[in-house]
Amino acid sequence: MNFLEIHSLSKAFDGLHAVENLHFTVKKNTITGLIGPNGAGKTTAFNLITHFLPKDSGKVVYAGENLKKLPAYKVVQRGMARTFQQIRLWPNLTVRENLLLACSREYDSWWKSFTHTNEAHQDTQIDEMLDKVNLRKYKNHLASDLSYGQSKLIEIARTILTDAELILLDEPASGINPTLLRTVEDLIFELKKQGKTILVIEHNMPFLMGISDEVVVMENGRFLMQDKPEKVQSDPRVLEAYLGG
Amino acid sequence: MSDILIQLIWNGLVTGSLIALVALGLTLIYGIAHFIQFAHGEMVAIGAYTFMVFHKLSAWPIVPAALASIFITIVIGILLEKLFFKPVREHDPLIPLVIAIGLSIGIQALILIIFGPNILTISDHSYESYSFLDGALLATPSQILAFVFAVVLMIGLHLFLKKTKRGKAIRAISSNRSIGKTFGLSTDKSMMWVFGIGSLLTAIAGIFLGFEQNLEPLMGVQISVKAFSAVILGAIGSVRGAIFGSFLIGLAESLLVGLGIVASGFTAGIPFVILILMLLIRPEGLFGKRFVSLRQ
Amino acid sequence: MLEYLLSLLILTTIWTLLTQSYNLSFGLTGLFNLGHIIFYGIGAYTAAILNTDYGLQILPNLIIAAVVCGIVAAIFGLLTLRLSGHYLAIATLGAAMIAIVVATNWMDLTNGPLGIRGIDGPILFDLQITESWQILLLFLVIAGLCQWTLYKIFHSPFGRLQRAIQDDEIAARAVGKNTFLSKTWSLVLSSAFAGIAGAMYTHYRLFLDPTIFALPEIIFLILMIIVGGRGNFWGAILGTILVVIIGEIPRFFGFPDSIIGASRNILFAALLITTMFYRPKGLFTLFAKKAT
Amino acid sequence: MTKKFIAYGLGLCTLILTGCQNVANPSGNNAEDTITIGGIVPLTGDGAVYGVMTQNVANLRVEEINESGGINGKKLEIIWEDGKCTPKDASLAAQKLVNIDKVNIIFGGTCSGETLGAAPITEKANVILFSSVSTSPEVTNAGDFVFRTAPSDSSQGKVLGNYANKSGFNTVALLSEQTDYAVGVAGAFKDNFDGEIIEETYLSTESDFKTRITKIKASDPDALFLNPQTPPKFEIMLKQLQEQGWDKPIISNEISTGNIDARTKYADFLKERGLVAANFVAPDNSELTQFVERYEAKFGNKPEYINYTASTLDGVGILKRVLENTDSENTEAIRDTLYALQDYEGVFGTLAFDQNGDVNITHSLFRFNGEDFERLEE
Repeated sequence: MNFLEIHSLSKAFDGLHAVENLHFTVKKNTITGLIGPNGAGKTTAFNLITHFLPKDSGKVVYAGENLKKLPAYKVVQRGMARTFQQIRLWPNLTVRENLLLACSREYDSWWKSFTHTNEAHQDTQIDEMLDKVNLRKYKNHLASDLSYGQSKLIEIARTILTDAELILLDEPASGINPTLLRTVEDLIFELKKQGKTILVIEHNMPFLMGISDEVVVMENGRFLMQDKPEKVQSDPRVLEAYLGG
Repeated sequence: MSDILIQLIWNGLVTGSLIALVALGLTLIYGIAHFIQFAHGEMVAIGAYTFMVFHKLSAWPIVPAALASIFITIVIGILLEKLFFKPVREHDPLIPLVIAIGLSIGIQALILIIFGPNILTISDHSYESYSFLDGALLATPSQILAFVFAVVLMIGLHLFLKKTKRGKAIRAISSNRSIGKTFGLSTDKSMMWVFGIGSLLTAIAGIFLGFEQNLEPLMGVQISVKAFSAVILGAIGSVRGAIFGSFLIGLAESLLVGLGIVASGFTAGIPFVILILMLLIRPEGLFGKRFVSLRQ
Repeated sequence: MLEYLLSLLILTTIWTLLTQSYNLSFGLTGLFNLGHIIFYGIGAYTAAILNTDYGLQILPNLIIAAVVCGIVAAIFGLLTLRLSGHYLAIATLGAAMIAIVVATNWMDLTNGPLGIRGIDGPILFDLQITESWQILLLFLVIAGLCQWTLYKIFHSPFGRLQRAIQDDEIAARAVGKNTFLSKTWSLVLSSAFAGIAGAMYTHYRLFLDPTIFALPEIIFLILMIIVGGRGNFWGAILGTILVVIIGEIPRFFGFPDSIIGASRNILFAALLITTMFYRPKGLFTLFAKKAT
Repeated sequence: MTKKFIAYGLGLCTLILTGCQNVANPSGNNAEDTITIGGIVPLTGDGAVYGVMTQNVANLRVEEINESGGINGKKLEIIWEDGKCTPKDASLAAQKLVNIDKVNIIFGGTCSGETLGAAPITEKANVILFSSVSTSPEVTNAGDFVFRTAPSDSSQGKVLGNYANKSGFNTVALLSEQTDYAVGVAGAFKDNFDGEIIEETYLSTESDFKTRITKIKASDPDALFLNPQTPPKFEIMLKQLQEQGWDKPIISNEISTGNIDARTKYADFLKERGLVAANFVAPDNSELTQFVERYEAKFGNKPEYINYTASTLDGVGILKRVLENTDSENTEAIRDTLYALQDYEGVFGTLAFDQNGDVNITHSLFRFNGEDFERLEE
């Protein structure tokens, strides 16, 4: 059964089509890559799917439910969370607070400010996650103290901690050194083991082809093909799309 | 009622011209420096008072007095930018905005101490107004000049921004400061030009306002608050928007009150009721493109 | 002299509460709302009208003022919270201007420029409190309770969410937070406390007119929060006290009456500019409790 | 945090305890041979020039009364308190005089804010509040025990309203500032003028009347009533009226009678429009001029406001007359005698109080002749 179905999705900015009747599917508990040359509309597609950007037309069906005009925060609450191309952590909050905001929800209303807030459970969750990405010692540092690579890991960790079923990663591997890359890979595989579904935008071809069960290719905002990694790598149209570009 | 329509439209055009002269400076400064220059309105008072000092106290004829006061206001405008806004140019826009608020109350206080609290007249003799269309329209020389100057300056500014090298540089830096840098366009020079032009326009507005309503330390506040809403009404950063917003407010005030649609006690609220209503319909202003919240 | 000091302390107690309420929506959530003074004025007028027309005393008036301001803020939020940055600042400044015009013209509600007189002083369970030091004590208790509540809100998960919204609202949505509702609550709460401060002012000053909405009050409020430090709980209180003291200095230097107001504004202008240049986070950063 | 909260709680309890104790202890009452009354005037702050003069006039008059036998042989004495020209300080002063000095009559507030601040306290204690300077229309219904010998500001509106009726104006346009003083005057004008009124108002922060003048011209009234709060606004009005070619008669409140340069700059404009203004002026009679000489002898300078000197003299005179034939402890009796007062001959002529405690002194009318204001005989 398809966990995510995209039907004729399109979006234009002052007449210029960033995404034009895009369609593809993501099967449950798989890792699906999304590739295409620069300007192919990958990030715009992400923004449209997660409703951070209102779509002109098209349908997004997530876990069998047509999302229609659901606000972005509700889409996340339904279980579809995403990271951003430029990292969006809260610089003036500590790493712990950045992660707590993802996994603790029951105390968000102001009247809960007067009851005793017991976030011990969330703290253990955060410690486990920080151990996985071995950034435990930065727990009480401000997010602004982290390096680029560390920030990327924390943003991925934060997205995972929202307990989402479908996780969309926007270039998780770009600009980080090989050791951290290994950590990202482990994280992704562990998510898959836990039954989650992952959709990844990535330019690092070896990395992407290595982890993806299927790959979707986009060109100039349109769907080019969707197939197994081997098929995609050997297909002349993909090469030409990248070269012709 | 209709026979006073012409006079009401004229009143609206005159008020609109004065607001536009302030709003143009505001929107240019916002375009390049990304904050609302709250102290910009005080330039009106500086222009008016310096003109009074030259024209009335030291009896210079009007034109030299005007040129001198405009020159001084431009110098003050550029100095303000150098001293107070240049150091915080890269900071979060809230910082220069709060500094501008501080400057505005500081300048008002200085004027109050130097010239005293009561109202001064800008020149001794009062000018008779000319009558046009056999009495249907009465306009004083200063009102006519104010309208003509405003139109001429608007066209001039438009040409300056479109045609001259400096104008293009300002537009480039306004759209994206890093692009400006890569092409070696000095932000400093452009800032100087923008604050200079802004001060020139407001000095002229100040002189004409002085002829309209005499001089008081807070004379800049009322008109700059209207200019703020005109700038946002049009769409922040757009010259066309600022002009349209200014005349919309000027005409709305005179027509709504003049034709009895709105009680005259509510005049001061009209610009803001229009602004808030419009923001409900088009949150990005009449001429603004619907910017995507994600692109910040 | 004692009488003057006591009245200054009473007013400072009211202003610290007003600054702290502004600290929630502007300091914590980052809503640059130049119209916060509207709720101070609405709270003041609510208490004045309830007292003179219906004979209600200070305690019920405080609560009703808070509720009325909360409701008005909720509506106000619906209109303005979609705006951000300078659009929000100018729209809210405009709302304050409209408030002045409405308060001046709506004769049968606010008695317009004649203002409302003959308001009762603080009366607790029909015990009239007239001595200044007693009023100060009562106001310290009321303001203390409000500050305690605000302290709890500042240092709660709700407070943490507000700081996140200020840093990056998109990211807050990306972790599933309803930022629009949260910002509205922040505005409603900060307006309710501003309303309480306004009601306290009414029951102390015993006279009220539309100038309570005027521009100088708006700038005074911004000065206190900037000096105190946006988002800094103790800073907001200390900042208010410092600004009040600085504001009173010209009075003792024997300046002639006409330029007391002007010299006070010059001091405020200098303070505002230097703070922004050298201490954008406020003069009391060492009091800013490290993040929880 | 909770420790702080307990500390506040304790503070509240002590507050309640001391609160009751304070009211309970009375101070000594009047000695047998003097009648003591209270007095509230601004001795500091911006109202001081009025307050000190009123105090001097009252003290001098009381001195003269005591020298010529006092009241039925008893000395009259006034305990003065500083009202600081604000409602709050005047209410504190009234609290002290009523609760501690146990006076039955308070002479004063000078600033209207003082009288309005003290009134709630004196009304609750049925104490007579007798002002000789407060002119705000709000004092009219400040209370049953509140009287004054200075005319209400709004009486300007009454006088000008009658003048407008007598001059045969059918419609009068009104350009009025939105402040308590101006709204008071405008209100009285509307109550007294029988014809139609076109009212245009503006906020004190506004200076652009062009559109309002255009609208007034279009409705073609018979006259224009200028009702500003301050002389500068009056001057801007004249400038913009001249620019829009206003050619109908102009009437105005007392602001235009001050020595302001607008009068010289627009002299002929105002002369041709036959400016008529209302003003509260003291009558020129011998009793007043002799008192002024005695005042100058004692204090070294003439009283600053001759009109308020006259109203204060009449105030003390009326109090003397009433105290001579009513028991000074019985405030209800004093109140009724004041309301019933018919034949008191004061500096301003025969005086009487209306049902609100306002005196029948009114403003007089003056026409501008190009240099100065000449009094208009009714």
